[in-house]
Amino acid sequence: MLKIAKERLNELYAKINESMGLFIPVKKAGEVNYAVWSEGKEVSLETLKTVKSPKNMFFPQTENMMKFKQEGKNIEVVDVRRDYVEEGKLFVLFGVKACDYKAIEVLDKVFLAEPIDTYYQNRRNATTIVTLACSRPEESCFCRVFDIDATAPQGDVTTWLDNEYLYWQANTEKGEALTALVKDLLEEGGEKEVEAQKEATKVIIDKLPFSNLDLSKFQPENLNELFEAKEWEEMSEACLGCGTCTFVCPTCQCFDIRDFKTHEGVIRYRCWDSCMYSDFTLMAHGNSRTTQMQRFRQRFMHKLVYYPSQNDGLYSCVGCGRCVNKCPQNLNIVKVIKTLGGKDND
Amino acid sequence: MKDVELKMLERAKALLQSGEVARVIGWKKGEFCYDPAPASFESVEEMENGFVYNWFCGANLSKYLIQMAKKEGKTAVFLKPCDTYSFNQLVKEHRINRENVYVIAVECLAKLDVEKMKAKGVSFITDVEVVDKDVKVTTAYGVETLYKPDVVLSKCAVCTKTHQVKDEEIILHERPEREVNRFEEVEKLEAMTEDERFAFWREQLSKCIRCNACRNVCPACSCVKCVFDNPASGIAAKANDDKFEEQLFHIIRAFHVSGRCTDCGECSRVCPQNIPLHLLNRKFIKDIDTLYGEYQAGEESEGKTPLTTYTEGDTEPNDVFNGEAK
Amino acid sequence: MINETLIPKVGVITDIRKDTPDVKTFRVVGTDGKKLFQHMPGQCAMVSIPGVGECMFSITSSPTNEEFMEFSIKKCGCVTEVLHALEVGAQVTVRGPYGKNFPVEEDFKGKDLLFIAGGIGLAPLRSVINYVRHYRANYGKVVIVYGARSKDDLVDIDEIQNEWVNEPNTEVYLTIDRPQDGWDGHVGFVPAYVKELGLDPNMTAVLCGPPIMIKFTLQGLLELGFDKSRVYTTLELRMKCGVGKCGRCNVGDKFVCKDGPVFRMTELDELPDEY
Amino acid sequence: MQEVTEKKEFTPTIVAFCCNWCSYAGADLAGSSRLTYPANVKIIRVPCSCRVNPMFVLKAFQQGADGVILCGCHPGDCHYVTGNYYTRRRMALLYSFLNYMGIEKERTRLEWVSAAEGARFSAVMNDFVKQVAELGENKRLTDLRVKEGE
Repeated sequence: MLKIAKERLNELYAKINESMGLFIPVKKAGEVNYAVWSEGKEVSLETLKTVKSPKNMFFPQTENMMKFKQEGKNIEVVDVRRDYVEEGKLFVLFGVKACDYKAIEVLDKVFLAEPIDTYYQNRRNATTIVTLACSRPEESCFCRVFDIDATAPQGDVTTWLDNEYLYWQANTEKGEALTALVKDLLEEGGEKEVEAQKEATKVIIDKLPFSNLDLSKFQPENLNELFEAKEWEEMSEACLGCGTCTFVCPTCQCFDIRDFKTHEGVIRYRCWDSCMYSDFTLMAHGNSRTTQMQRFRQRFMHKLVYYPSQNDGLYSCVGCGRCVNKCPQNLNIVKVIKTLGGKDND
Repeated sequence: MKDVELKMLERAKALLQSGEVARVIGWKKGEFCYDPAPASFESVEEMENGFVYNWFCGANLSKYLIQMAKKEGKTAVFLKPCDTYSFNQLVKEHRINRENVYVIAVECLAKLDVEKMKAKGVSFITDVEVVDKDVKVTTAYGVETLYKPDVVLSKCAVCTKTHQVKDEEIILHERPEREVNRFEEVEKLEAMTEDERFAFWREQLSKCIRCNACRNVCPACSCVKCVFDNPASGIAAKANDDKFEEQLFHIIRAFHVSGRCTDCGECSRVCPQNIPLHLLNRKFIKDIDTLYGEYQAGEESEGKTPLTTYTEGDTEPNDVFNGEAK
Repeated sequence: MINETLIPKVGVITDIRKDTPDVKTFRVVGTDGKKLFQHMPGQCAMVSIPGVGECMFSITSSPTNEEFMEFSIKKCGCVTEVLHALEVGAQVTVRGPYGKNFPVEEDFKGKDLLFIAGGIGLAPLRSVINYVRHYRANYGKVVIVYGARSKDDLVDIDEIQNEWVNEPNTEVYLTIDRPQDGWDGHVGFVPAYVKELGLDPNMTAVLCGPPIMIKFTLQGLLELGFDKSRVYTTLELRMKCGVGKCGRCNVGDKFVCKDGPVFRMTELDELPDEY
Repeated sequence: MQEVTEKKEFTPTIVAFCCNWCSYAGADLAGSSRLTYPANVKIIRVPCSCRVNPMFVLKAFQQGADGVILCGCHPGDCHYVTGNYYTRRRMALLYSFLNYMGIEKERTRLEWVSAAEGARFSAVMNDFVKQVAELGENKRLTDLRVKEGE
């Protein structure tokens, strides 16, 4: 175990930034989101939940995929992908919480499945992930339901933060390499403090109101029964059909592909899309989901039933609680789990 | 607040039982004390099991009436003072048939913003109690007292609204009269230089994730198909690919609701990035007040809005900058 | 860097055939004059006009055609409208092939086959029918039932009347919805016609057409004693990526682009009713 | 010194929305009277100044305009009787609002130009072009993607 005094963290960031791009929770206009670090930015590692999740780093909200140059009838396709590893341009994603780290695993199963999404892969391969253990979980957190240990997240490097130090432990080769880069700033020690923090946090996690949600009902064999449940109507009644839950969600991965005409040609880009939007499934000759209830149902069925049945039971929810905090009308996945999940939820 | 809730519950149950209304739109208990959700209740049992009215019922229920009031039978709705303006405006725009709705005006002594409370450092909230100007928050980490004006929804901070429409009212506590200037923040921005204003909005709007929550919650945004969802408009987009689109979306949206926006403040309440969107709409309101005479959308349920009428002596756009709008 | 499936190839339109008032068949080859890629019957490809949009279409031509690919496209939306305005020589972009094909080399082999199509639903079936014709000895009897609104709406009528009907051990039945001058064939809806024909329920059936036609035809087939496990159809939903990542065509635990568009009726029974 | 030269070389792109009945005719008259106005003014003819949706103004900026001017019949002279009165309210609010967002107020203007005012049309355009040229390129309300590759 290594450690660095809290007041020297800026030196650590600067050192990493010398040779790598650093993405870290930064406060801007009152809100904390992951952003590129530079001297003078207000880093906020203490923030439990960034508004947007770090998925933005691998799967940006908008991303140019290719360009088309058109001359007369001829079309030329220009590949704008970048292989960052080959270019020697590497990144560090710093301060990822256990839930968000698990979410990256969920995204990997989509984007790194054949055929591999190279846009995602290029960023993913070039990035070293430094996770940060939680010490002050709040009432909307329920990562334990998904067997995530918020006190000891995985990642290339795991860190813990208390009032005096940031404790540092490399887990992988990438992590060792990063440790070697900043080793002059790190000193030995911290095992006892980290253990104490883990114990204290676990006590809080035990007390969290959602820590014991029962997911037993969400099994592939119950797919049609859950789909037909009459409760969807009532649960989705207040849904505005906005995309807040999907855009703050660390595992939502639906996207749209669109073209933009420039003075020179066409840019084809992809951007996040939301199954909550009315035009998500709209085709020229009809729409397979015409009501907000159907769209609401799709989102939660996908997270709790469809995705797990495609991925060996892995849920596409990590219990980060962002939707619990951010839904304008206070609808969220917890209410769905409680209503449909299983008998132990009462 | 509990006494008000009980009275509301009693009235709603009576209305349902007598068959006067087929459903009641109100708020339903959430998982915590601070997350009630809008809901409709069709029976006394449903009301007893879930109805709630507390310090966190900030959601404006009037927009739900567009759908609900089309259903069979009369719909009763609880409207806070600010919500009644939206209701009137929707009636004016023929989105709601007034005759199908039974309006119960309920008191509101400002609603709390749990995000503002959390920003003050409280987390793991288990209970909230309000005594006068003290908000006593019980958390798993201890008890803290917050100053109420610091943690009310931004729309409530400058509210002087009164019920504009009601079939009956439930008001047990009178709200103290107060003098506030709701344009204070707008004036602050106006007093800045162009560069400062640009920097301010650039920073705020760069947070926008284009979730459309502001649009979808807005009672004035009642178009069946929004221009931003219409591929034929040439500006349909799902995300802000360029900073221009951040500006475009908010400028167009603010313009589309100008003269119709009642300043209900829902846009700012729902924004996941806490962009002060109400400051966009308030600029229009302030300009309209200054240039064309004071106008409050939603005070009446008929008549014209400032942008659908004119006078021959209106200010010239080029002169607006010569201080006439400020 | 490895290839990215989302980046398309450029295709040149070498021929445009007007099949019906609103259906055109486009012949596409690569800029080098060769076929863009190999595929199997039932598979689809993403065709796009940069600046307008990208759409999934089934590949109408048979894989046995080594020279080009064909797409029969009905004019019904933004992209198809612009496609229909294109002329020979125009370039488009194409990526694929996507999706699961008809099990022509597995379940279909040695079987008697029944193809039932309505309107533009013939597009995906043409590919498999021509594939079966090419390897005729591998399959048993072939019965084709094809219906459209009017005789003008029958896609590929020339190929059907001049080639298909002359195949050995092949029966072709055509029908249109309403009587029309110059039509002396059968008149009536496909589902009713199928029942009238009293088809042999031991055949393996492939259905393609508008959802309402599929629903009633299936009913008819079941009444005749067909087994759902030997009835196939294709689904169509909004798609963007074509490889099961963008989430758009998700129904239940399936993605239509990746796990479909070809489905066995018994598979569809397990899916929630949302397609 | 070098900065000054660079500034002088900048020719702004101006989009002028002109009402069919007055201002467009005014532009015509300016042309036939051999009164010049800069070639970088792109005129878009609209049936009435009232046709100009605020979105058109924003779209013009998006596509690379450095200034947008709207010209219509004098108040009271609208071919459709009242169209320009509505325009006046709309644009007063829009221009004020754009400025509130930090967009330079010199980039937007509204002028009433009748069919007989060819000279005035030319003068207005020359003045507006000069005003925008002094301001420089529009960087605040433009879409960087559009200009890519230029």
